[in-house]
Amino acid sequence: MSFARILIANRGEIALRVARTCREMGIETVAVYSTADRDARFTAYADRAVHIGPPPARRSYLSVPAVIEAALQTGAEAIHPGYGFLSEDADFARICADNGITFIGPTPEVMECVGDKARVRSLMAEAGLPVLPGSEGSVPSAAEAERIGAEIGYPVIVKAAAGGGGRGIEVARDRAELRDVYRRTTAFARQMFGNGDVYLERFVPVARHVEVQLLGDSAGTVVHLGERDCSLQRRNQKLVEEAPSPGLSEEVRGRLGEYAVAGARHVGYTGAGTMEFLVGPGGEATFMEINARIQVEHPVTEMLTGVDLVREQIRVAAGERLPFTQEQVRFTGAAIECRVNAEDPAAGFRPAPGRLAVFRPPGGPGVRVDSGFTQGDAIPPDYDSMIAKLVVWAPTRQEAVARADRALAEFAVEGPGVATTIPLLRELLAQPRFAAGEHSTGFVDTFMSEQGHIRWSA
Amino acid sequence: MSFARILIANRGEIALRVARTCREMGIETVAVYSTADRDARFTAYADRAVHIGPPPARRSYLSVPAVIEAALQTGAEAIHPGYGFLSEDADFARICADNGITFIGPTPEVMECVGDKARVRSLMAEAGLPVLPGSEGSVPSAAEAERIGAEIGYPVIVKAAAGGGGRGIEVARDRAELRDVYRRTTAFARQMFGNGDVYLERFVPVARHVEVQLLGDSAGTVVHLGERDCSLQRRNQKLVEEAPSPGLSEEVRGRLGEYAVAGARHVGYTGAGTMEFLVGPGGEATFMEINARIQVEHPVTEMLTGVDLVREQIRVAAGERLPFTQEQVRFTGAAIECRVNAEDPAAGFRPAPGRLAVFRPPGGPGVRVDSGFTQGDAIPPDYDSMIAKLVVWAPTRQEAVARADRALAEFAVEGPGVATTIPLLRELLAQPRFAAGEHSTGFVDTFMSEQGHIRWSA
Amino acid sequence: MDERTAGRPAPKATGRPAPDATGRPAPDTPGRSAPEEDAHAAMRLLREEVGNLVKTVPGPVAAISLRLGECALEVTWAFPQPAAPDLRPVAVAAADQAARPAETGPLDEAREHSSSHAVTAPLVGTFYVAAEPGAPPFVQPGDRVDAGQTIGIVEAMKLMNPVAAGHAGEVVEVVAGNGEPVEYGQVLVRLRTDDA
Amino acid sequence: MDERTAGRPAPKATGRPAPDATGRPAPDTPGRSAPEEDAHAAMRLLREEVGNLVKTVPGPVAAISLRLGECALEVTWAFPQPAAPDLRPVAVAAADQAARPAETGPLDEAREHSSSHAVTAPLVGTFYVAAEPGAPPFVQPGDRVDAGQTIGIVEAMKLMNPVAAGHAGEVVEVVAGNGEPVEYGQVLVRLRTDDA
Repeated sequence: MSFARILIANRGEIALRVARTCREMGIETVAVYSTADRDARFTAYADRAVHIGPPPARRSYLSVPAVIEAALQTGAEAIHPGYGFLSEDADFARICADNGITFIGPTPEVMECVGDKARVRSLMAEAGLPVLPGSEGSVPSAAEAERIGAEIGYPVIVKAAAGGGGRGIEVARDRAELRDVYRRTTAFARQMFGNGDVYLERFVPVARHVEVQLLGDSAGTVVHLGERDCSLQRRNQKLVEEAPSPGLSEEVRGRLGEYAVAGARHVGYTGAGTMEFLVGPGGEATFMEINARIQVEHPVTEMLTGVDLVREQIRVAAGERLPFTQEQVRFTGAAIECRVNAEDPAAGFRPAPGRLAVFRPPGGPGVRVDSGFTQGDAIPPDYDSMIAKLVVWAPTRQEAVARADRALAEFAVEGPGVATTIPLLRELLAQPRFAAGEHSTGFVDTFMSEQGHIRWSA
Repeated sequence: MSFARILIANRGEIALRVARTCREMGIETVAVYSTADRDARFTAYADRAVHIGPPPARRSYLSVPAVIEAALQTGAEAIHPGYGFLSEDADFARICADNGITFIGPTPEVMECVGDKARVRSLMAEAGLPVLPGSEGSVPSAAEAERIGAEIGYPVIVKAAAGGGGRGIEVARDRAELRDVYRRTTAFARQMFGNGDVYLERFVPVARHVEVQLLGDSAGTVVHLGERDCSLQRRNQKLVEEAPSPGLSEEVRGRLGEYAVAGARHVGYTGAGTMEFLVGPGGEATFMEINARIQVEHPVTEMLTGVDLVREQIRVAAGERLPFTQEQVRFTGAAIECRVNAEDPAAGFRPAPGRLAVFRPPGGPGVRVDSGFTQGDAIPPDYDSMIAKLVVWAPTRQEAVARADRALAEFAVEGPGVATTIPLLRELLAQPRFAAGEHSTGFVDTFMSEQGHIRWSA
Repeated sequence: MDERTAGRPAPKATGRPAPDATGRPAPDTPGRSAPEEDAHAAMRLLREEVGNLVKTVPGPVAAISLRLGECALEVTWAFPQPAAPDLRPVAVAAADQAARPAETGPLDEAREHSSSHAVTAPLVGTFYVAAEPGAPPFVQPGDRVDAGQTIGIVEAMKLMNPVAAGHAGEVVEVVAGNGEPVEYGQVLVRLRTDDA
Repeated sequence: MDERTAGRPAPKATGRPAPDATGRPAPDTPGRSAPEEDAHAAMRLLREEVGNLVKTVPGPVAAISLRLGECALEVTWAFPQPAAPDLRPVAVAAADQAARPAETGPLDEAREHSSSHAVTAPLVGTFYVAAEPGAPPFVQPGDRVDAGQTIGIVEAMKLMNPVAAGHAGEVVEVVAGNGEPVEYGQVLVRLRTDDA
């Protein structure tokens, strides 16, 4: 059994990327779009497009009734949520089921338990994964937080249980700071996620952010497709992701894969997902969180393994078995993704949208570009500022870095008011610390403060 | 030893493609351009650009003094000739050497002997490669041709010794036809190649065009990088190339590789080259010719093996050894190249150049585009009509075909007077015969005559 | 090629940042905006300027964007001939577009009936002309309606959402059929407004 | 980005380093909103400038964006504007480029000296002002030359190629230096033609 028609409940590059695989599978696509995306590429690309609301996401891409109605009107059998928006909303997944629509993702139950970052921590500990010393579940009060802080030792990191993607996270170096941090994060979480729960962990100052790609089918088979290193980030926002993770011993690499599969099996994970780890200088790995969605950086794994992750998401959601075993997964060469954002690093990364008078993505050997834009488009100010993902592959990491720089140099983005992160990305790739693969998650922020922002005018 | 600066004696997509690899290797590039290419992408892309002549190729890209002077002026240590133009001109290679410039290709001696299609036939027979019954070397007279025709049996094919790339070739079904064909081909060859020599072979009506990619270094190591199937051609002009060749037994595939390596060793081949074979329905293979240059379709092999052929050409020319053995060459999945030409299939494939008001190449997973053009460019009428090479990779041939069709559908090329082969390519990929991989070199011509051209208006 | 390429001005206009735009639609901060009079004059000047440009500049224009101090204006034509420009002050466009039915509806609709008022669907769902099967329709052509009067219902996920007329006037046409699926912004009923 | 866009018309027009290319307000603009009169004048100036640019910029223009203090203006054409008549309309005319010396020289050269005749290099090589070292130069500023008279030599691969003046006239300037490498079409000598 497969699907004849899929509705894509997302926008921009990921909506286009999902539609591309659907076309290759012979599946009809339905796009939903807000007024701001009336002329967007993904809207034009789909076989059908439904206008579901005004620019604000809460009235369009986050509106459950609008999306469900669009699916029912168009006779879509399944909904692909992409990333962000409704992709990790267990209630939405339930409502899909209630309306006889297949949600392309894990079961609502699994989404719920991995969505609670505090709870999943304990679950993974059960499954034998190493977790950092911290609170059991969420922390009800500042006083309780201080008690735990004293117990596990400072610095501690306070995280929103409903957070993720680096939002709702703050570090407290001592008891005094913890009080304020607790107040801020709970308030932020209540406002952002409608849930003020936070939990505590010991903070690891120097570590790499390494995540493992997972695929599970309804027959209980779970395989991992290797790791991605996302240590090049600014204020917890990923700028560059790569695979394999540089400077990871085969032994640690193997262990991460085993952890990921064990953890996923423990919660009965199906579909595509990611398990995040922190890896210290000595290779000591601790579990961070599970992301129950396709990731922005999934193409890195696709270029390394040749597996089309969206295709597998769809096949698994249709009840099919995974077409390969763990042993059959091949990892070849090195892949690097650079996120090109319409932001002005010279102005504190303020979003700098505008009309793309010139938009000429790079080409040639080993280059893949995923973008929701084309020359002449206007970047709507209503949504995130990522305008393209540039992904390169090469036989070795060194060649991949050279190729990424070559491709970034080729990438022509011009227009009144438009500034991009391309110059910054090139500068970062050129840093000896990155070339040596010795950078940790703090690298970019340190680098930026040393350099000063002024140099980054596009 | 490697090169600090390379001059690229070519234009369009291949000039850009070579420059891309040079950049990744940290090698400066010098472009040479005719007045028609003043605003071309490859001209802007190079570190330096020298205006070498007016639009007609004989006064610019084919002008040996102009190219050599440009190299001397700019201090280029080596010249990459790309394909066509001076790429197979042994005299040019000699003049490069006389001026202390490294010609990136085989030695002049090897170029000379493989350039004589009649002579190389005998050489390969010596090396133990199967050749079709035919003339020993070239045929001096029509009478001699008729004698040989009677001997090897009709139909026979008459080929220009200095020809190649499907030009200067004609079939004679009987003695009467042979007389005219002999006259026409000799006249054509004299005019086109300045050399009227022709040779005879028995004509194989139903066969596949399969070529093997070769790499040789100056230490005598020769490896093959597998085959490309170029059977989808119109009047001997390739439209689609793919690897691996469908419906080729592992046994035949292995034998072709061995033949190619043996033949290359026999003539002391260095650099990148291609050995062409005809493969009959029963898998019987016969040697056709050797192309002593990088091929238009080389990206097919690059996507299948991950090897950057231009990089290896440059390394070998710099005297380095091949970095891998035959055993280390990996073949993964399936790759297909579609040549997008600015031609109007509805008007007998008349070149239909013009301004590219819209030029939006496809993107996303498994798609590579090599093009010398960008939106807003004008296609000069002075050169060939290929505007882009679309190359896709997928785990299986079936998925690769679906991906190629998806990407072709995405490929937006519009402009006053502009017509492309995209609609025809999509139709050809959709043919059951092609899907089954049962097509031979005659397939497209038969298909076109059955369909009539009228349907092909872009 | 497959990609549909129907050009419509609305989204283009929203994409245009004010000179000091943060990227998000600029809220009306009294501190920043110039006095009413100047702004009005400036906007008129820009509007006239569009006319002048189209006349003086050679060739078919696709888009024009003007800025004068605080006032920014952009026109993008749906088709590459200088048609009657549909002017739109930019900074505020994105913010209150949803509140302006005639704008969120398909452009040609909005153009054709510049004098009329189109009541559009506030969400995706199924349109009903009456409160329940068999009941008389809320409105019929020729009926007079007051501002805020219900002209129909859009059902979304079992929820009945009454749709109200934005202005008082006379019902010219009930565009959407009973039980018909409608998209956001789709025209349901067209009125001739009293002040027209 | 690294690609030199100098030769490429469209980006040239849009990418022109007008202060608004960065999207930030122009520096040192007194008061935020200018009086109507000034604004009106500024706008008219910008509008005229668009016309001038389209005529003078080489190749077809896709978009032009201008800013003058508070006033900013951007025009995007539906189709690239054909270049002004005196400049090469790309592909088709490319064939007879070589025949038009002023054309084959760098465009700015060509424009500056529209009335003069530029003798350009017929091929890539090394330029010599005299037949041999120490010999008197073929021509010097102020000399009169007849059409067909040798004005210099371009050596390419040991071959001496005499370069002849296309018109009779007076030598204004010997642009290329003795022993200097020259490209095809590079201006060697500039003449004031008799018929000028």
